[in-house]
Amino acid sequence: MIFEAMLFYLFATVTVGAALGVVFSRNPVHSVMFLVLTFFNSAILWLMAEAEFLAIVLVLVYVGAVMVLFLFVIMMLEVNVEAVKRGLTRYAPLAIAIALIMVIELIQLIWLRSRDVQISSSFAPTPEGYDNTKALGAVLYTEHVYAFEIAAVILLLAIVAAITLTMRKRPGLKVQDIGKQVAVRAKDRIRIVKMDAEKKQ
Amino acid sequence: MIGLHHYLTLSAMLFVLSIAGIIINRRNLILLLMCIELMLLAVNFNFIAFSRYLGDETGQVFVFFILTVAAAEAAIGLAILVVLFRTRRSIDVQELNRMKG
Amino acid sequence: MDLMSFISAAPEMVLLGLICVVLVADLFVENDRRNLTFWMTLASLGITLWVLLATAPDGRTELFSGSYVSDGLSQVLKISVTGFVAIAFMYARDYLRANDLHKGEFYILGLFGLLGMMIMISANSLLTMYLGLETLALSQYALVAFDRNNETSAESAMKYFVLGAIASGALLYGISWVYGVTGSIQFNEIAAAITRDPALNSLPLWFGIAFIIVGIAFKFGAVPFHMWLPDVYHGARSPVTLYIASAPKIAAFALTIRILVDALGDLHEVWSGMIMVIAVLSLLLGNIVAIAQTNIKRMLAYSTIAHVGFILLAIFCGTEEGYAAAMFYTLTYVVAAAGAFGMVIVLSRRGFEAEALADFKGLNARSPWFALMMMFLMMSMAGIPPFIGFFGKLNAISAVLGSGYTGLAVLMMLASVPGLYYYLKVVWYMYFEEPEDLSVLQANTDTRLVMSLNGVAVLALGIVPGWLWALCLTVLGGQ
Amino acid sequence: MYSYYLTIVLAPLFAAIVAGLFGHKIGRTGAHLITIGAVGLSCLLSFLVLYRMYWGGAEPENIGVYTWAVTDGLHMEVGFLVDRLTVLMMAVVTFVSLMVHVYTIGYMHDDPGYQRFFSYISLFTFSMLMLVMSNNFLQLFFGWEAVGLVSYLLIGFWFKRETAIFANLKAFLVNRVGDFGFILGIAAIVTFTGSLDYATVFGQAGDVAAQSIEVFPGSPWNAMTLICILLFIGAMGKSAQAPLHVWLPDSMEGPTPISALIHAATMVTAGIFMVARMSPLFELSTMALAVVIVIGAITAFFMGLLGIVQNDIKRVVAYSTLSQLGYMTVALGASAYGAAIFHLMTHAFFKALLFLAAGSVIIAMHHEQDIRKMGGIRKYMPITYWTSLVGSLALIGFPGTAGFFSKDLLIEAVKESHWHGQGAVYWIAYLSVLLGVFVTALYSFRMFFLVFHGEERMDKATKSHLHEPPWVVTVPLIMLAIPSLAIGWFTVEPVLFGGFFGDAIVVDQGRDVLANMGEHWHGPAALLMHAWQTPVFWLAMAGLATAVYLYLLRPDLPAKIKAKVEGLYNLLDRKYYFDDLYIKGFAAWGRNIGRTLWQRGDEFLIDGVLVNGTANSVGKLAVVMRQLQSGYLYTYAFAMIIGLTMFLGWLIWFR
Amino acid sequence: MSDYLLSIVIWLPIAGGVVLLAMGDDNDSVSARANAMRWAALGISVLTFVLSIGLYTGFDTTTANMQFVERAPWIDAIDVWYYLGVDGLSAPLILLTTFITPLVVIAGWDVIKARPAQYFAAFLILEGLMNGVFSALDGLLFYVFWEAMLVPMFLIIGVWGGKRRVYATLKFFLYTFLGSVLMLVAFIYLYRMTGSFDMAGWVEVPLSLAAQKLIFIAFLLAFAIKVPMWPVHTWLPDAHVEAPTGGSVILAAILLKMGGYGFVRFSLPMVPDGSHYFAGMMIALSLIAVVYIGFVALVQKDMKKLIAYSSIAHMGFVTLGFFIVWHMSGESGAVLGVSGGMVQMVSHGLISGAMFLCVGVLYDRVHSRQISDYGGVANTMPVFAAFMVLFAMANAGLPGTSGFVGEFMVIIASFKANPWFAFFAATTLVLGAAYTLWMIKRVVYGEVANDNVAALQDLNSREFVVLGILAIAVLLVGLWPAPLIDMMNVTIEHLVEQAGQTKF
Repeated sequence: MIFEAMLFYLFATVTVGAALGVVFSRNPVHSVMFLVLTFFNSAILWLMAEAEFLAIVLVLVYVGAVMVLFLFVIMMLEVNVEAVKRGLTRYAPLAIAIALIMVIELIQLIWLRSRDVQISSSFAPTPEGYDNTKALGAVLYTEHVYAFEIAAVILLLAIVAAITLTMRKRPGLKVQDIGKQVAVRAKDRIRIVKMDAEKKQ
Repeated sequence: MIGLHHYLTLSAMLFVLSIAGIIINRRNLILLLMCIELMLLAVNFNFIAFSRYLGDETGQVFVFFILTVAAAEAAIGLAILVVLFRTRRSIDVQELNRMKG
Repeated sequence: MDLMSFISAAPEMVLLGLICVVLVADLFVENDRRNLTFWMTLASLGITLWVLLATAPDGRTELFSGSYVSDGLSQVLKISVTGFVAIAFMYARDYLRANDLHKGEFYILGLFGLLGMMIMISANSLLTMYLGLETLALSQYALVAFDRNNETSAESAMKYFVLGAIASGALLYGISWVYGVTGSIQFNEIAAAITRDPALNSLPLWFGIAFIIVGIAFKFGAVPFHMWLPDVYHGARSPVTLYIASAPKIAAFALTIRILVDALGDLHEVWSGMIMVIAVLSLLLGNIVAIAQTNIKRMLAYSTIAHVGFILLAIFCGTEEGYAAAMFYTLTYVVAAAGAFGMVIVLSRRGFEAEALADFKGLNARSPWFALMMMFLMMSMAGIPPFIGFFGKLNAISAVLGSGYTGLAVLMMLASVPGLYYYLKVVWYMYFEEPEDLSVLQANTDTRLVMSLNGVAVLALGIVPGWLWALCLTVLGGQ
Repeated sequence: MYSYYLTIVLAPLFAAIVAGLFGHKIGRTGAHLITIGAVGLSCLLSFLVLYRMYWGGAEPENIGVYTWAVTDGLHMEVGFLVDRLTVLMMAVVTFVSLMVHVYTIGYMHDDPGYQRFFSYISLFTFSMLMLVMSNNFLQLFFGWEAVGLVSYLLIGFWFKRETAIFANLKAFLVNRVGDFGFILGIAAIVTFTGSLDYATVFGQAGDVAAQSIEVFPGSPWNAMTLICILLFIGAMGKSAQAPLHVWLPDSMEGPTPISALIHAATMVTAGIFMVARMSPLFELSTMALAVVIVIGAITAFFMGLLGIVQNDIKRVVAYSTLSQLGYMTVALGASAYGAAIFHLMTHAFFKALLFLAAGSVIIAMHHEQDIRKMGGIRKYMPITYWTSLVGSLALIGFPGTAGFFSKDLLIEAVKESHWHGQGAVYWIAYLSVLLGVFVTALYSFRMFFLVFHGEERMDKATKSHLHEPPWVVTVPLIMLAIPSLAIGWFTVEPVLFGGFFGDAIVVDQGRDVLANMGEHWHGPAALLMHAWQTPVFWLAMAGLATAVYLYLLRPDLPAKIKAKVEGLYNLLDRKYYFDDLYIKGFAAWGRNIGRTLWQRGDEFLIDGVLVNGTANSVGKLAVVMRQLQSGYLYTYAFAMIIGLTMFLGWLIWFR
Repeated sequence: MSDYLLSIVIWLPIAGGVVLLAMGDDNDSVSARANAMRWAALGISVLTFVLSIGLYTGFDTTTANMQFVERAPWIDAIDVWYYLGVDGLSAPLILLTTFITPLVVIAGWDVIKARPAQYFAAFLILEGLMNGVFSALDGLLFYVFWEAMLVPMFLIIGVWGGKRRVYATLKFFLYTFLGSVLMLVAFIYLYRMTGSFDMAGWVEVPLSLAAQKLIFIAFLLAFAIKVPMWPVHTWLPDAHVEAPTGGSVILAAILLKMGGYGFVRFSLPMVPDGSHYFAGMMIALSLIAVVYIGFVALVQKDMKKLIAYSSIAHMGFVTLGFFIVWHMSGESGAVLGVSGGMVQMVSHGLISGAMFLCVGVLYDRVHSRQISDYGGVANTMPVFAAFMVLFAMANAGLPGTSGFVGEFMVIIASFKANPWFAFFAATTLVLGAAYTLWMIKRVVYGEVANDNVAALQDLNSREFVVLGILAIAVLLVGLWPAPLIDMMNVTIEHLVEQAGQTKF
């Protein structure tokens, strides 16, 4: 158990450190990399909490897709890394103070004020033969089918929105009209012109 | 023993950190988007911790949907970012003050 | 479990189907024939409306393992949001065409937003509520940035997006706590859990509530979570502003009622304090800062904030009457707001946004009818009887007084005095100033009709407000 | 008789309306015919009523005309009380008015406002009749104010003259000061008796006198004293008693006929009439009577003094009027109401005569009024001369004239009124009236000599046109000269001692000086015989002699005397500085207060600081608060976080 | 017909106004169309007046009950009724309204060049709403009319007003709105106490003294601003000065009366103990209005401002008359005071209306309201001068004119309460005469002051008719107020009885 705790503290420390890196690194690319690190560590921590499915999804979806998207955008926008220097707002100290207050508040909540709600401080062991993925799958398509459908709608919406916002037709661009190409008929391609080879004298 | 409290604390730290990141960063918009991802991560921690604590899958289902939505959100956020960059050639937070008052 | 058992959810299903139809059909519509999309969209809304009416529930029906609920409240609110979205589209068409923005995506995103609202309205669990909220929010983000060549649109979209994401992050964080404490995400189960175990009523749950309230307040635009609102109203193109300013407020109301009342009704004394503070702040800040505005859209944005204060104060009462008053206020306010932004749209021309208050100068000399309608709308917002806005105020104050908060009632009334000033400013520009440009407003017959209906509605509703109030009381009777 | 009374009152009103509204249709002749006809009718009927009342032995009548309003048990009615006092006043008023109407034809002959003038004086006759015939306080006040209105209109008749419109405003306002007291008096009466009706009020007078009222905390006043003093303040305004006398000399800016009618014969005596009418009340308050007598005495003597230094022919007469009104007031204060009314009557005739004569001179002099520019007019205007002489003699109380009887007996009455005690009040009153006789004679004949005798100081052009005015002017003079000379002979006995007034005047037994004097009364002839034995006679003669010496024999002396006593002269010339006090003092002070309240109070404090100040602060606050909306995303996020933190903090630490 | 008389006098003008609005203006103010509008407006207003006479002829003066009652449900959900009725307090004021409006229409006949149809429509709608205020017996209905009325007035001042019209009209609207918002709170409070908006129920409901005090203050602010009482009067001079003549007339003649009406309809019967508690303060404020404002009026340079200030002073008598009720030692006097206040309201409606019309006559010709721009008007406008002097005298409270009746009754009644009240009230005799007649002296009398005055034309027949009718009314009420007072008597007695009862 102590080993488990040590592991937890290790990965938790790295997670927070990486998160700090996200916030404070000068280069956006570095930030993305720190974020990836955060996600990896989180995935490990989730594994430790026996949420295997989500841990995998996090790595696959987030690191595999979303973070790449971020990187892609950073590259695409060709933001001058040198020019975009880190700067702090002028009331950063105040902000940090507020953040500290919030930390204090949350610690108050978690460590001091919610003890009576907790029955035990560690997670109950999962029942025998428990399969996290299977269990999730069982409820996902039954109990939460409605939500699942809505999620599909959201993804569709995201597609529509992203296309609406970013797709543009540049005027004067010479592109093929696929529809026309497909719809073309053989007889339109070649027109056979009958003509006399030689004008009769 | 590692348990609910530890996860909640980690979540809280991430949450606060992400918020602080949004407030104190005055240069790069992309960073804001990343902070938002971080914030959602914090929330997910909470859900998973509670889910485990309660022995109830609903929390994890919730996380599943949050991940989905976050992906969609990131897509739209980045799309807006691109639009903004196209019109303004900059993603500097400090220049984002055409409208005020 | 046959298909008919899902009949209550038919409106959402039908709407989604129709969205897909419009989406696909729009691909094949030529740019200069976008009207087709418009009419298809309206037809879709019409069909949705018909389905809504046809599937009117007798009582409360829960579906999808309790994550969906259909009751009188959802019925009325869904009909209203559908109607307001239709109105928003009708106002928008001319403007979009005149500004080369007439694309099918506008309608499609709008319809997605409507779907989101309907999901929110019918949500019975925190999960569906969240997903509905995001559906609405994402389509709104996209709509605000819709004019891709417009700097202010992009800027406001960015602000909206970032702040919206923070708000939904906070909301989620709050949800996680509520879930953690009560062990459920379904509203009635949460309520039951709280009733079952009074020990749950402690700080962790309160924290959850606080975070949730941040999300709600953001949706409404209540101080200090309002900062996005003026910039977004200002930056978005006017039809988008109209869209954002109207129906989503109703959805926000549903969000509030569903979460705070359905789920957390027993904890009224916990959340009412926070609601009151943000409501009072909204009331004061909105009314005061609006005075200093010269841009009509910003001014209306701040006035929205002030109205939100009223709505939240009615909710704050925690009585059935208060909720009904809030609903009444929301509905009637949205009527006036739609009209006011509609007027901004009507006043604009190609390449010219009628955003400045000064653009209203001499409207009476140019188009007396429109000026009269605008005056009706402004008076309604200011709460001058016999316009409907007055009855909204009346019911809200009555509810507040009924709960014994005399001081608050007085404050509400006093805060509406500076409010009156900036509404009068519009009237003053329209009637007392000479126009700089004598041209008569150009508007299509349908825009003209919608505008007139809208303007007359605030008067007509004010003359017969009883049925609406009775309706609000009925549908909120079981809450 | 009811129809008679109505006719008497309404005929002039009708004429006034016709002449006023349709003046341009009926023309000048139409206007004077209809008004003279109406006033003539009133006059005729008044004498008829007088005849019936006195010789026919008709009883006093108290008739309601219509109910003005009833509320809260308070009946406010319009009605007539016609008793001997009333009927005497009616006769005097209508008679003098008729004379003035006739006289006006000549006097106003060339004036463009001819019809308007007739309309006004008819309206005045109506108002005055309403006043004297009233049977209640409401109507009394109506008449009171109505005569004030007409007086205002007539003083300002020549509204282009700055002095005239100044004078009429002043007259109205000073009168209003009096009315201020008067209406409070009426209010007090209603408060204590619950009625406005004379009969009811008089009936309860005894009860009222038994009550007291704390006007100032801790010092109870007798209710009747308060009522009477308040009412008397009204009388002071209307009858121009010091210190509310200032309007009367200025009122001479009006055309002369109205000076005769309103500012000598009738309106100014309304106060005297009113006090006499209220004798049942005044009799119950010795304190009030003391006030009355002192005010009257001061007016009688000091206003007379002013007459000596005046140079405007009408002003001299005006000051003499003031002085004579003072005499009447003294008589009232001495409970010799009959004497006061008697003097009122004789004074009406001779003072009207004097004014009309002065007017006659003024016409002849082409509206020159400065007596220093006259002199020796006697031979050009014999009728005017002789009638003036009659008037002047009557004024100084030369034995045998009407004034002799009234004044002599008045002074006698004052002398007898020992009930004020032998203290200051008595002596002030008695000495004032006594010395006043000398003064009266002096200024009367000073004017008379300066106008009619001595060297001719007018310019040639004037002199060449100097002649007697037409008969419409002279006939009234003669008509008035006759009663001035003779009326005392046959009225003194019935009016003063014959119980003429019957119940109209109530005098407390212990104070009834006239009754006491009546015990020694042996008829007018006897009085005349003994005239030379009284100090009054000798004082008058002394005054006359002084006038003769100074203005006929040694015309150079007055200037020297003037130089010697310059201080005194200035005091008199500036009319004891009353005008300065009122105009530079009260009026300017009022305007300053007004300006201060307006600019400092209304505009600065209420409007500037409170109203607009609040509005501006809200506006400024709005400008400041909109700065919060900085436009920066991180500010917005920060605001949200602060809000959230506050919520959490509140939940943790304050819940 | 008589069953619906009140509805008719409310809705006929409103409907007429709406029709006029719908017909709209053309740009030519002398066109046949514009003339048709004028005649239509006149026709409607005269018809309304003629119909409203039925309120007088059919009025039962022997009862304090509501008459011409109409009652129909309006908003069931909150128990609001369309409930109309008049008693002796409101009937005279409705008659005043319907009487003044045609005169205002005539007065604006060819003076209003810009958008005549809108102008007349505004007045007609205003008339209907004002009648509504006076006849509403349901609190909410009352409030609806009360507030709605502000809108046309706001437009009248703002559109057709003078140079600083925007400032003036905003001040007017905001000020009066500020006052009435608290009244609404009080209404709702009473509604929650009784469960209905029926005003008769509000009179009956028991209330604690503390509640009564608060309600009184809420009412006070609304009504005091409307009256207006010192120190919340400063909107009035501005509004009057900037308003077009018709606006000033309506404002002075009727709008101000609503404040007084509110006191007798709401404050006195509904919160008698609260009113009693504050009566001393109210009397003090009334007397300050009389004296303070009298002095302020004295130094005004602008005729309209002067008359506006004089209005404030005169309205001081109204509130004085109402609030001396509680200072009566004996059994009588209270009715007298309240009647006096009511009569003063009617009379002030006639007189101040007439005064503003007089100023309007001059303004139409010279386009100045400054006293110093005039002088010797009587030379060129003798008929006008006669009217103006008459109305000035009425304003100064000369007996025989309506201005006297109310003042007289109030002074008498206040003497009963306390001689000092009467003392300060009676200063109006001097001050009122001073400021009014001093203005007359400077404007009407004297030599012709300048070319403008020399060029003046005397009244035309339209103006003559208006002023003539008012003059007759002023004299009629002054010489025989009995019909008016009889109409109110029983109601006021009843009111005083209600005010005398405690409601704990």
